Amino acid sequence: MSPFAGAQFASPEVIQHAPALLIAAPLTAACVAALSPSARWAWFASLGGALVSLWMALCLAAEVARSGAVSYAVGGFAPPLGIELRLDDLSVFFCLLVSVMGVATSIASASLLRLELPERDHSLMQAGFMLAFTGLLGLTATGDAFNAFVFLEVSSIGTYALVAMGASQDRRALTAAFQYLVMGTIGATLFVIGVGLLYAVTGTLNMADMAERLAASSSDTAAIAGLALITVGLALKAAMFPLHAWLPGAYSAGPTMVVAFLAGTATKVSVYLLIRFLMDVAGGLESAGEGLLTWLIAPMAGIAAIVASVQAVFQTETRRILAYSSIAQIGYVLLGVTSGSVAGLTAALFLLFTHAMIKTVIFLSLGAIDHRGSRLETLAGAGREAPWTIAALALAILGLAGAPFTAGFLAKWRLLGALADDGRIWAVVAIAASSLTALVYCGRILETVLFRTRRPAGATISEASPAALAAIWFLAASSVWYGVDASALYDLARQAAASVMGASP
Amino acid sequence: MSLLLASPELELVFSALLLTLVAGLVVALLAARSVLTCILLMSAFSLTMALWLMTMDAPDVAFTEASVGAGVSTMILLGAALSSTDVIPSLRPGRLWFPAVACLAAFIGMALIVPDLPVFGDPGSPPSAYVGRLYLEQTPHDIGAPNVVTAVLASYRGFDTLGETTVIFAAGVGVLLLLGGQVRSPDAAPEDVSLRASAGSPVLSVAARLLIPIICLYAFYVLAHGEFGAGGGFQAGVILAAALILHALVFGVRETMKALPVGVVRACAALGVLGYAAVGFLAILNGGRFLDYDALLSPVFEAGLPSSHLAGGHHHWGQRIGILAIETGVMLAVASTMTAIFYAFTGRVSRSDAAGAS
Amino acid sequence: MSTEQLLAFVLSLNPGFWVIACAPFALLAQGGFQRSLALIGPPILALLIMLYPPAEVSSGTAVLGFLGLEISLYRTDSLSLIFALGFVLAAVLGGIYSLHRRDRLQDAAGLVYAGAAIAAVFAGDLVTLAVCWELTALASSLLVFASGGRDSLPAGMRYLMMQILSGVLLISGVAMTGLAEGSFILSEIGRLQDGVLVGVFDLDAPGTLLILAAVGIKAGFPLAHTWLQDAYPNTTETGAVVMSAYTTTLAVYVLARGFAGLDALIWIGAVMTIYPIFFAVIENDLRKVLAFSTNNQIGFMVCAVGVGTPLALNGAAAHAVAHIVFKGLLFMAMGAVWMRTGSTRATDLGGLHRTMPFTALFCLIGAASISALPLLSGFASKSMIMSSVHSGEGLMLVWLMLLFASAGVLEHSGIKIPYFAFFSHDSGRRPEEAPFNMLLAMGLSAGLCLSIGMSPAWFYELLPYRDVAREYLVQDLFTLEHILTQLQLLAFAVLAFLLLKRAGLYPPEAPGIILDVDWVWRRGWPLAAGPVRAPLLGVLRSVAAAGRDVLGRVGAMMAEVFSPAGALASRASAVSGAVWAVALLAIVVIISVVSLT
Amino acid sequence: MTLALVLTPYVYGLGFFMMAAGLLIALTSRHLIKRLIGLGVFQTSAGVFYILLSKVSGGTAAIRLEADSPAAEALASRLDAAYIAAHGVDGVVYSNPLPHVLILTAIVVGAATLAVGLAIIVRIRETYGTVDFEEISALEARALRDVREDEA
Repeated sequence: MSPFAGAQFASPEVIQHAPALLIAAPLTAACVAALSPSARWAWFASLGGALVSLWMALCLAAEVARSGAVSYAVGGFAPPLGIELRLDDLSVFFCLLVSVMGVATSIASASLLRLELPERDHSLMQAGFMLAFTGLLGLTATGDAFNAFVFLEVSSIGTYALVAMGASQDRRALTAAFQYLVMGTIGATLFVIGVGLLYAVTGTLNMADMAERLAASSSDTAAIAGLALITVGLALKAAMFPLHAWLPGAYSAGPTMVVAFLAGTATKVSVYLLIRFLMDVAGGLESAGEGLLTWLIAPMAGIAAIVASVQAVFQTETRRILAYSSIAQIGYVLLGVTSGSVAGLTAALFLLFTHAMIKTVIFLSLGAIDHRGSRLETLAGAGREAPWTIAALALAILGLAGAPFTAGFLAKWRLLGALADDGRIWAVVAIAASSLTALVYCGRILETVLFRTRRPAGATISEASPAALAAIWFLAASSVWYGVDASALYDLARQAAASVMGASP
Repeated sequence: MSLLLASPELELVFSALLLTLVAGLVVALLAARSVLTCILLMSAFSLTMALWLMTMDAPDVAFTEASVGAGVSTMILLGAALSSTDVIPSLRPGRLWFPAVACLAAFIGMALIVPDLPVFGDPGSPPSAYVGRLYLEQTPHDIGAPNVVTAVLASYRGFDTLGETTVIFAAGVGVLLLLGGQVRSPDAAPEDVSLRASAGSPVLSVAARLLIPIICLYAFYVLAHGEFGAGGGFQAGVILAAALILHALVFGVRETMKALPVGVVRACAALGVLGYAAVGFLAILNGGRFLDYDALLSPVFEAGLPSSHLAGGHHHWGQRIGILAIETGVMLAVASTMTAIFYAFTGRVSRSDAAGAS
Repeated sequence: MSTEQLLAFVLSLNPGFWVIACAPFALLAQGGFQRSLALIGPPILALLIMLYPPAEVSSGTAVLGFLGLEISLYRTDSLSLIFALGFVLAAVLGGIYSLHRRDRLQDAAGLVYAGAAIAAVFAGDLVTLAVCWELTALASSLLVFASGGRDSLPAGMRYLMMQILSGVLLISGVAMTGLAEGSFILSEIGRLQDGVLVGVFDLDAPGTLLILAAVGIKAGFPLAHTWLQDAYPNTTETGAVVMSAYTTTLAVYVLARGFAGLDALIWIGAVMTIYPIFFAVIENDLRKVLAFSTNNQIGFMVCAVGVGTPLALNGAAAHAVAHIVFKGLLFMAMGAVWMRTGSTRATDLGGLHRTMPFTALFCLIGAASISALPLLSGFASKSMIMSSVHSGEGLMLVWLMLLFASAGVLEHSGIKIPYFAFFSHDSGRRPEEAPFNMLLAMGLSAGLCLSIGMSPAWFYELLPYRDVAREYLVQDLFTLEHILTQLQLLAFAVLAFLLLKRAGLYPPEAPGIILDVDWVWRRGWPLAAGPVRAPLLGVLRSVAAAGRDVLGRVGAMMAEVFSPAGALASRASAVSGAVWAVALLAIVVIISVVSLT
Repeated sequence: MTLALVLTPYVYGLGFFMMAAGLLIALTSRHLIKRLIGLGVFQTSAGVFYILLSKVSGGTAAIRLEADSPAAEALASRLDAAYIAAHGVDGVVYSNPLPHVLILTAIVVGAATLAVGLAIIVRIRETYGTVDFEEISALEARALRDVREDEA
């Protein structure tokens, strides 16, 4: 039972156009932000764009709960001629994820930007942020394979430059951004070649249409190669081990607001596309989709879970620790995705959402307390100077470690349970090993911020601004809430999982 | 624009030969040891590519490839490559073998699937026989524009094009963020070095004064003509940017920036995308779907307009106005973004030169 | 909520959880009184709670549903009680001992550690057990880290890696066992032996082996023991006291609960009692000697668990508690020495009895206890183990091994520790006597040792099989045979030591060529003849060195691979990230195409 | 059609070759600008693949002609009537326009990537003083080592 069943957030006229407005609103906001004379107006624009998107996402969630998948023919041309925006339970789930993180980042963005960049860059930063936001929302909403490529690039192109803007704090941002650009472009191009191969086989670009036609031509090597290209391309974007090399650099050097938003959304949306293509579009080509999931993604995810966690333990920079932990978490999520059961996919989606919240809180609060030095020691004793922010940070870290009564715990618990039920003991062992290792680095961070006192000279820390605190605490409190009563989020995730698995019986 | 005199099969052979030439240029690129050589090879690659695209019946793409690949890209590459070390040292063989083997294996893997790909030129292949053919059949009824590529680009898949324009805008935002710090106002703009020696030459300046309006006019022609032949907002935008860049080269970036400040350029880029999106919103307000151009004009109003000249006798003023509007938006966004990128690069290059000299 | 309800609620929760819940107060406590209360109050509270278990807890039926599982957070019986008592004692004594330090983080970590250990022995199901098990690992590594020395970070890392490995094995094993059995509740998996739930696990199931491996690491089974010597000497003086009590003892508890009567344990235990002796004798650092001796003592308990008779299990439980007290006492004494002199190397010490008389006295009592001198606690507990092995069928060789090991204990812990630290040749050091709180803790421990040893009756009442214990007390304990055996051993060892000292063959300054090792061997194990001595010593030493070397290398290798500058993260492989994409792609495409055609 | 059968592996092979070669340049060049150029070639090769799918033998550009116009008649004269009837639209055979549209977008994306990439390279050159990949790696490795030595 969806928590949105029976809810109505807008008039039918608005709801009717919600899929388009979901994407067009932040796009408009990006243009307005670029046009606006002052940083403050740009902030208002981005906030407005994010809020409208969230509103539309809520409308769509309610609509999907009421009447099933929503299809919107852009330009009035029915698919396969026109581009279709298609929102089912799965895409609505990701729309909500992206827009919630977008709103939170946007609220905090003004004060974060003030700490890191000169004011003249703020409006363009907001514009770039809104463009990335648009791209990610477009990715979740579109029902057209090539349109997905376009939105992949919309979200990426701006992001490369945004990450490079971290150079004012850390010059490695530039090389990291270049790395990100090269790998991201290779990933996106592999994706588009893969789409081309599927197009060569089916003659259509609409995903639903493609799925039908693929089912008819079940043993076509071109189609399978296309899926392989798409999988590898998206795995690059999702930072799946061993294709993750771009992520630690980008996360550790980029400006905080960018990293907070990326960490919460970008890789997650790539996972969405992976699910969409491998389990939905390739649903008819069962051997191909399942083969890729079982023999490519699952082992890599298992290795990622362990190796990345151990790597995190050995890092000395705060953000790198977190970056490697993200790679490990992607591993958990993919293990859940590959479990092949509704429960496994549900747990994976649930984990994905809670992890997005947790990571966003962590990165936002690190930025908001003006964590200058990248090294963990510079955070020593931050709890005394910024008690409110650090309290939220500590809650989030506990969630990351999987402490009881946090959403992180519940998510991992469900995932382990689902995997055990499917008899995937090796996956259970991998996640358990990784989680225990996670305790080490989470413990180190907690110990440093709460108990250490000696801090290297020159490292200053200040409490976050009220707006940033509001955003941080909203997410932190939700993550605790979902740790106690997860039913709402869990139901959404289960609905989403069931919609995908139902499509490929 | 096919080669009308050749037989269809010879046409295919000819195009395969041209593609061989393109691939040959890639081989040369692999071996090139100097950045300048690489850039020139890239330019030649794009031009040859454009020729090949003509033989593949893709004049619109050829036009774009020529203007973007051979023109704008080469220019910004040259701008960025100036004053960087020219000779490229080669990688240690130890570092080379893994990538080389991986790429070779990928090539082999892809080669293995060729038997399952559609035969070259096959009219019955799934891509050509299904949606592609539908577009050719439906365009006169739905859109009314003779150039089906434009119809698909601007109307059927107008949402893609909105995304594409956004990508360009995003690139502009990114470049301005990264390099824009120094080119805020014309006074702060550095004296550019590129063609300063000839800046006073009367021949050049007279020629430029004559050429620039003509180029602009051509740009608008390309924009308006997109519906009927090769061309469209994107190509027009690049041409318009070329006119501005010519102005900058002849009269100096400083003069150009005075005439067209960075702030204005940035605003125009945003306005271009905004205009595109606005057409979509307008359609919604008129009761249609997002980007549904048919909804732009009320039926009553449209009936009063003269009928479209195309066969079929349908009235498609909504579509035609919509396409023109969004193509204008595209042109605006592309031209301003290209100009902004040019400003950013030239501003930077001369600044770092000055720093290096002092 | 009325007072009765409140009381009922307090009593119905696992006492260990209350200790953990009190840990935050230790973080906040200001001033001496608050600190002592925060440190010593919780274990006392736990003691009170565990003495009055509600009916459904004692019957083991307090089961609740949690996240779709049936778990039992609190279940008590005589086996749990005796171990919990040991942990409570350790917490109280350790708390008093560390009152002079002002390190709230360590206090809190220590409490969590103690609470988790207590909670673990009262856990009624495998999941709760595994969670508490993990908690002890984490809290204890925090203690290692907290000592803040240069070596403590790498040592803590290595320690943590071992603990994590053990945790992973345990959780995997628990998951497999629980899934196979269809329940995680101990009483549903296991069977009762004379009214006590022991030998829970089905030894043919694959999950059981994983659990055994996990416990083996914690108990320091041979080849998995190195973390002990690595970590203990690297903690603070208080940390070592606390740590010596819980981890290995908890492992013994799990062995007793889950694997009683497993024959392999007899031999593992016997080997465990013997091999540390050689290392302990040649070791110079006295705290490391104690760590080795921990291995040895745990060996006795493991052996007894392997025998698995009621008497043997009584012995294992009794020895576990006695060991907590006397090993704690020895670590306390060494900690006091370390705090006052900054060293625990035999070569640096000597003659400290002049200024640290009380410490010396308490240390002697501890040493006598570990040597199982009659009228001291070790005797009361170890005798049961020896008797049970002696009466076991076909265990003669084991009995001899244990006997030999007892002599070894006497040699390295009973004599070497107090002798080199407090007597020996005068090092010229004149450190202050230990602070009052330390003396108090040591005094209490020493008192306990004496009390258990002199009037074992009250202690035997607490053992898992009370009737068997009573019978043993009356019929066997203070028999001539027992006392004579012990005294003979003692006499031999003292004699050997004195002879060697007199002959100048026991030079503390060059501990690498200790001859007594050889001498003891010839007495206890005639096969090891003279000519083999030097090579054997060499082998032993190189094994020790190799062990350290391997650990060091593993650490370095891991750092080389995983650290920020390591192979996985270096720029070269950052590029290969994209190359990997291409390679993966090629492999996948080729495989799928080939397999299809 | 036999000639087309021979040509098919050849043209696709060339396309895939460009793909692999572009990737190789993008992955192994030391000069960052050459890397970007390689990336451009790789992206273009994706376009080549799409365009290869679009070609229809005997077709013309997808700009609609009246069936009785001279250009259409000239085209028709080269083909047999059955072929036109089967594959033509209103009497004229056209190439498939959809890949053209897609590749127009892809070219634009390529240019955008190039612009952002070059902007980053310009900043790298200003910050590090070099655009040689190996030198930059060495610089960063040294910085990392310095940090670790400071600690020790």
